Amino acid sequence: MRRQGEPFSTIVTLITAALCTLLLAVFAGLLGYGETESIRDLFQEPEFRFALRLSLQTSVAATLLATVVAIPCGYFLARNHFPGKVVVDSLLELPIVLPPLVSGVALLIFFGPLLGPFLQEAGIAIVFTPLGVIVAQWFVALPLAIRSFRQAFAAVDPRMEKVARTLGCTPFQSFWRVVLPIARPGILGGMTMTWARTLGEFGATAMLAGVTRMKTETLPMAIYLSMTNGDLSFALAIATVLLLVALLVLTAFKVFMRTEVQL
Amino acid sequence: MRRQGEPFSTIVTLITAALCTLLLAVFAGLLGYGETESIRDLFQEPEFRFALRLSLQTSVAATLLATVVAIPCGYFLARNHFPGKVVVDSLLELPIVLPPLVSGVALLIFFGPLLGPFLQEAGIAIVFTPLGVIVAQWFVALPLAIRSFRQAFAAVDPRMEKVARTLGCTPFQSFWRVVLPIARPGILGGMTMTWARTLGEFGATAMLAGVTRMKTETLPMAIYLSMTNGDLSFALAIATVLLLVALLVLTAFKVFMRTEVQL
Amino acid sequence: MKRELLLDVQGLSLTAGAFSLQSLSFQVHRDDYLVIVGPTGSGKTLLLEALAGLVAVEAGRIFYQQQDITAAPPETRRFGFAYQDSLLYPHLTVRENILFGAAVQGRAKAPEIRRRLTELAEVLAIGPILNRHPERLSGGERQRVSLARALLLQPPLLLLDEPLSALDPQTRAGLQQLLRHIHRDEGVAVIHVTHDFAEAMHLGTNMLLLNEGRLWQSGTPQELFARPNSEYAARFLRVENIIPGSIRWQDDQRWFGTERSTRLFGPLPEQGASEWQVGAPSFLAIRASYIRLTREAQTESGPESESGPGPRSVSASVPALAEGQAKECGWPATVTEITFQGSYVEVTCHAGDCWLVHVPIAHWRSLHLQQGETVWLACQVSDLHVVPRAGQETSMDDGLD
Amino acid sequence: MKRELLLDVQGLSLTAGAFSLQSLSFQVHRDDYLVIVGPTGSGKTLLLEALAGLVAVEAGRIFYQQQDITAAPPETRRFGFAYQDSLLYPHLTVRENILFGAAVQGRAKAPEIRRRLTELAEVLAIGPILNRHPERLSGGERQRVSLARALLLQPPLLLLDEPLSALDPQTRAGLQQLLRHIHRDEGVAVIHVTHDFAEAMHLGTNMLLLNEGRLWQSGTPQELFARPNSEYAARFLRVENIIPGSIRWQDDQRWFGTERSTRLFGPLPEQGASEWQVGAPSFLAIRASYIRLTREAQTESGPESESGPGPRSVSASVPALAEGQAKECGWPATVTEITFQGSYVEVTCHAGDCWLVHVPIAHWRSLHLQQGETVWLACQVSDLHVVPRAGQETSMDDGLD
Repeated sequence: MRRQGEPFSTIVTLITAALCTLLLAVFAGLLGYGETESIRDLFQEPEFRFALRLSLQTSVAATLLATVVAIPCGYFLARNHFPGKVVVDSLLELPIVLPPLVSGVALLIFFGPLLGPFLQEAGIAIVFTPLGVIVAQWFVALPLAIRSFRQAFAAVDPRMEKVARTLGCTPFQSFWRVVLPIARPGILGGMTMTWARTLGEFGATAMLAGVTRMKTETLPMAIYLSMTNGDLSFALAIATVLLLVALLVLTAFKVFMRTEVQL
Repeated sequence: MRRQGEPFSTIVTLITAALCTLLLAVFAGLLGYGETESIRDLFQEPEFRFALRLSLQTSVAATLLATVVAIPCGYFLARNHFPGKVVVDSLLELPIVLPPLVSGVALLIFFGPLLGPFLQEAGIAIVFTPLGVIVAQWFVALPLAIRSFRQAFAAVDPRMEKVARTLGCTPFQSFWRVVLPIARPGILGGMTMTWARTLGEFGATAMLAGVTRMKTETLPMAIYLSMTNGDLSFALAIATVLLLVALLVLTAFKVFMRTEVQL
Repeated sequence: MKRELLLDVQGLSLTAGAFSLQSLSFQVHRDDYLVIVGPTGSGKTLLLEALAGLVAVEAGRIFYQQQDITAAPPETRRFGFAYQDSLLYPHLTVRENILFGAAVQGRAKAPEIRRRLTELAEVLAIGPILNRHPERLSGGERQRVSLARALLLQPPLLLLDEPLSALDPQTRAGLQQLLRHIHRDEGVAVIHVTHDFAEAMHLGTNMLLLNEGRLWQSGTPQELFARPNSEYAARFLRVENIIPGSIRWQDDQRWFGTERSTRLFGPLPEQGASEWQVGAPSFLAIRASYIRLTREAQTESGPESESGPGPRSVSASVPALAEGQAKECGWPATVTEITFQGSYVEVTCHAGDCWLVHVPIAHWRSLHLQQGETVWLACQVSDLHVVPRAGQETSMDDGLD
Repeated sequence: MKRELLLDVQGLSLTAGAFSLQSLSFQVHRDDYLVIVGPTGSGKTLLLEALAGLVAVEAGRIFYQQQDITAAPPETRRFGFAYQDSLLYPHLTVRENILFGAAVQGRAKAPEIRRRLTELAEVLAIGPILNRHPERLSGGERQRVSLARALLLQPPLLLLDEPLSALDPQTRAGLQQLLRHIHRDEGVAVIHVTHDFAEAMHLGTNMLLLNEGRLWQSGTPQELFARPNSEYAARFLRVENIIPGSIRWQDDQRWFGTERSTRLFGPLPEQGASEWQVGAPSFLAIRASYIRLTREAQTESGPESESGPGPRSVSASVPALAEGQAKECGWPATVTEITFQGSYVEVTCHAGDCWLVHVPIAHWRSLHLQQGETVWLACQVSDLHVVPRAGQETSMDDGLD
């Protein structure tokens, strides 16, 4: 209950309004400062086209791979309770808390000195390759996907499945015909957020795949490279594009969830 | 309900177990590959000591500043419903979806060309300074703090406050004596996760404060700098330290929340 | 002795989300135990919150002891309030919860507050749990602590929002006794929202029936249950027999003729006569427990209907009802269904219309009744209660000239 | 005609989380409507899930039509199941929800399934809503759709877990009729968990009382309500009068002597005699509706007690109970509290012990009773029911030689 002019409510409202204004100003500044022409030119630029294509390819691949793994894992975690589950939880959440650079270093050690020789024999190159971009993005985004899918599955009453069983479903049928369709908005929302994370990923990718122009150059890499080279307008243009993509992602997410953001 | 040997459940369990093994191997690889002596030596290294001190100072400052702003904002969002709230929500969540590099570029424009002249007059330097590190970390971590505090406040039944009002509390008293104490575990958990985010922040900091050795060199910066200079063992040692900190953070968070991770 | 007027609500209106109150007016005296009933969404909780000052009023006035408190914030009104969930503060012990209101004023350690706490702990039997934390209490204990918290600073008015509905029946019965006791011995006026009619009956001295934010009927609980003022009230208060028909004029008296039989019931008592228009489509509303079921008809009187085995009204010659003037009206019916319900037997009878009768167990045993048998139903003519039919149904054929 | 044995449960035991079942054995015949009651946490839902195959059994066997189905997965048992929440699939229309079981088999479009859907839609009155989505249905509609979904493939056994408890009373009454109808006309055996005793009474042909995973008592609902087999059952089934005392031997017959008076009640009927040991501390358990309240004592008989106004048993000379052999036992008491309860009046009387009596409204009106007046209570000696006192209380002083 709030009355007009009540000091506490007024202060709380004012702080929120001030913060919103600040955020609006920061983002509007980015949009306003970049020249519109440079964005139009951008799509002619071969480096941008390479980065855009690489970013889209790797982020979509990483998101799909993460989804494939996260659906069974999320379902398992949503439905099973066992002693020591908190350890499994922590392990799967560690990459969320860990700085991406550290994840990247760990991946570099794992796929380099540790697994490298075996992979080389099999003819697979991960370190400093576009494949490494996918692996790094997948590794960093996977825990987010698992967490959001898990929430989506947990929100499906287990008795929905039990009823399906009494109606003649095998466990897989009840998952496929009941749980997955009901959890669909949450899955789509989670995939959207996962994709946004892979698209913006920098730290782990930089460590595992390296920051190599026109080779492992995703859009965030392109921003970083052009900023360090002093090409501010190119960086600004890409940043503007990514800001617009983020707005789109957020809108898509809200549409999927049709509720407040849960992730 | 799961029966022994039921194929669907078995597959789901196996996938989860395989993923856990992979994560364990990756992190164990990092821990095992770094030499223990190098970590002991690390604390003698002046560059590490600088980066550690700067990281701790900036991340604590950014976390406290984020908490101060996020408590009223989170409370406001948890208790108020108004037309167009979804727009405010989206604005406050945008920095979560946005690649940190883009946030950094936006901040650079905002505090450089846009506000720079005024700040210079006031004697405040943000761009390429340690103060910029705090601002970048604060900006990136704030939406996480708001979201977790908001959840914590929303979990406090509004009628708890109503009862407090009938017992003689002003709105501020009911917030201070009822809402804040009840939401305390959520607030502490949220602060922990916010701190972890500020500690690991790289992209926005790199853009706004620059990657300058011994000036704006936080721990993630130190990893990046030493990796690009080919000093793998120094990077590994820092990464190991940050991995241990992440484990600590996750444990602290679980203790605070005493439940499953909600953030 | 004049009863002290505590709360005077005049034309209260407000909207909050899906709920609204529309021009509510009523009074609460110091010795009242006002029970509020109504369907989900009728605005019962909203009304309590408006009285406590927890939601802003859009129109109308609330006077408390002649003072206009319409715009006063809740912390200055200080009415006791308890919700269905006890809403104890989980970070405080039971004692700290109860002392919360005093602590806000910095008076938690004042001697009179300590005395009051001891007194309440005794009345509410919560002495042994004062140092516990709320999560370790049972539902009944929690609700008693919630009451103690609301009562500590001796509010003149206690607002209760379904305080017992989350409890099991045994605990509920105990707390009902306690509420009665608090109302009488603490001299505190109570406004109690409930959906449990037995509870309303048991506790209330007055009752309001709300529907869609409007005051539908008020009176004593007994009045409302026996004589609802509308089809809606009759159905909501679960009057078992709501028989469509209309009022007819015969032998200088009003009678009720049902749609599905040629029988006339009456003569109708005079008290409701002004509202009961002859010819208007209406319902006869009689509770199943007001109808007596016997094997044989008793002495008849009253006018014969136009056709068939007509209306009968019976002078009270039944031994059990031999108290002077109680006039009865009886009619034959066929038993179609018998359901044993624990403390009574529900008998469904057919006589053109369908009648539900509750037969007490003791009486039932002497009847040895089977489905299909013919029995005699009777009720006191003073129990014949007629309610108008709702507007949208007046287009129905009502069989009048 | 021999009744067909459908389900034979032998020594069923299992633990799941905080709930457990311990060595449960019972049978269900094809014409049974088995009602299961018990406090929260007694394992009622777990039992239903175990019968459906949704949780694994640890010990014991379940036979369905002589076949051991203990280890069979639920999709091969195909018992109908409905929970308290209707749990309709939100991504399917009402029609698709009902056809779900057939769709799994790829038979959703088979002519016999279509016929069955039409039939169910008519019986359950859901024809007009078949194309709607579940979120747009009312609670009663949802529950009817949930029943239709469970019934589509004509299961021989329907398992219902408090299917009506989330509904308002009017809707609940309608669905009770429907369940009765389905049980009779579809020829489907039903196991129905409920916490509503009126519902149990209304629907059940058999009843199980569970407590802490054990079978406490079984029989018809009427048997359980009138003759609970233990103090626990009597309290759980809310027998209003549970009077402590013990059984005494006098004049070659058993009598019940209460602790707080010198009165003897009896002679006790012979049927329970084997369990009722003379001298053992026990309780007299009589429902409030089995006691008749009158102003005057009726004819007395039976032995005088050792002291004071002793026990009396009255030959049934009361007109309303004139059916031959019913023997009565009566005693005087003082009225201490009167509560109007809608269809009856609850009168609290004191006679050493405290007695609750439910007086039917019609009878009440002829009494004109006031607090403090002396009345005469009586009950049939066949209603005098004694339950043993729980073990931990045998240390109490029971006043025996």
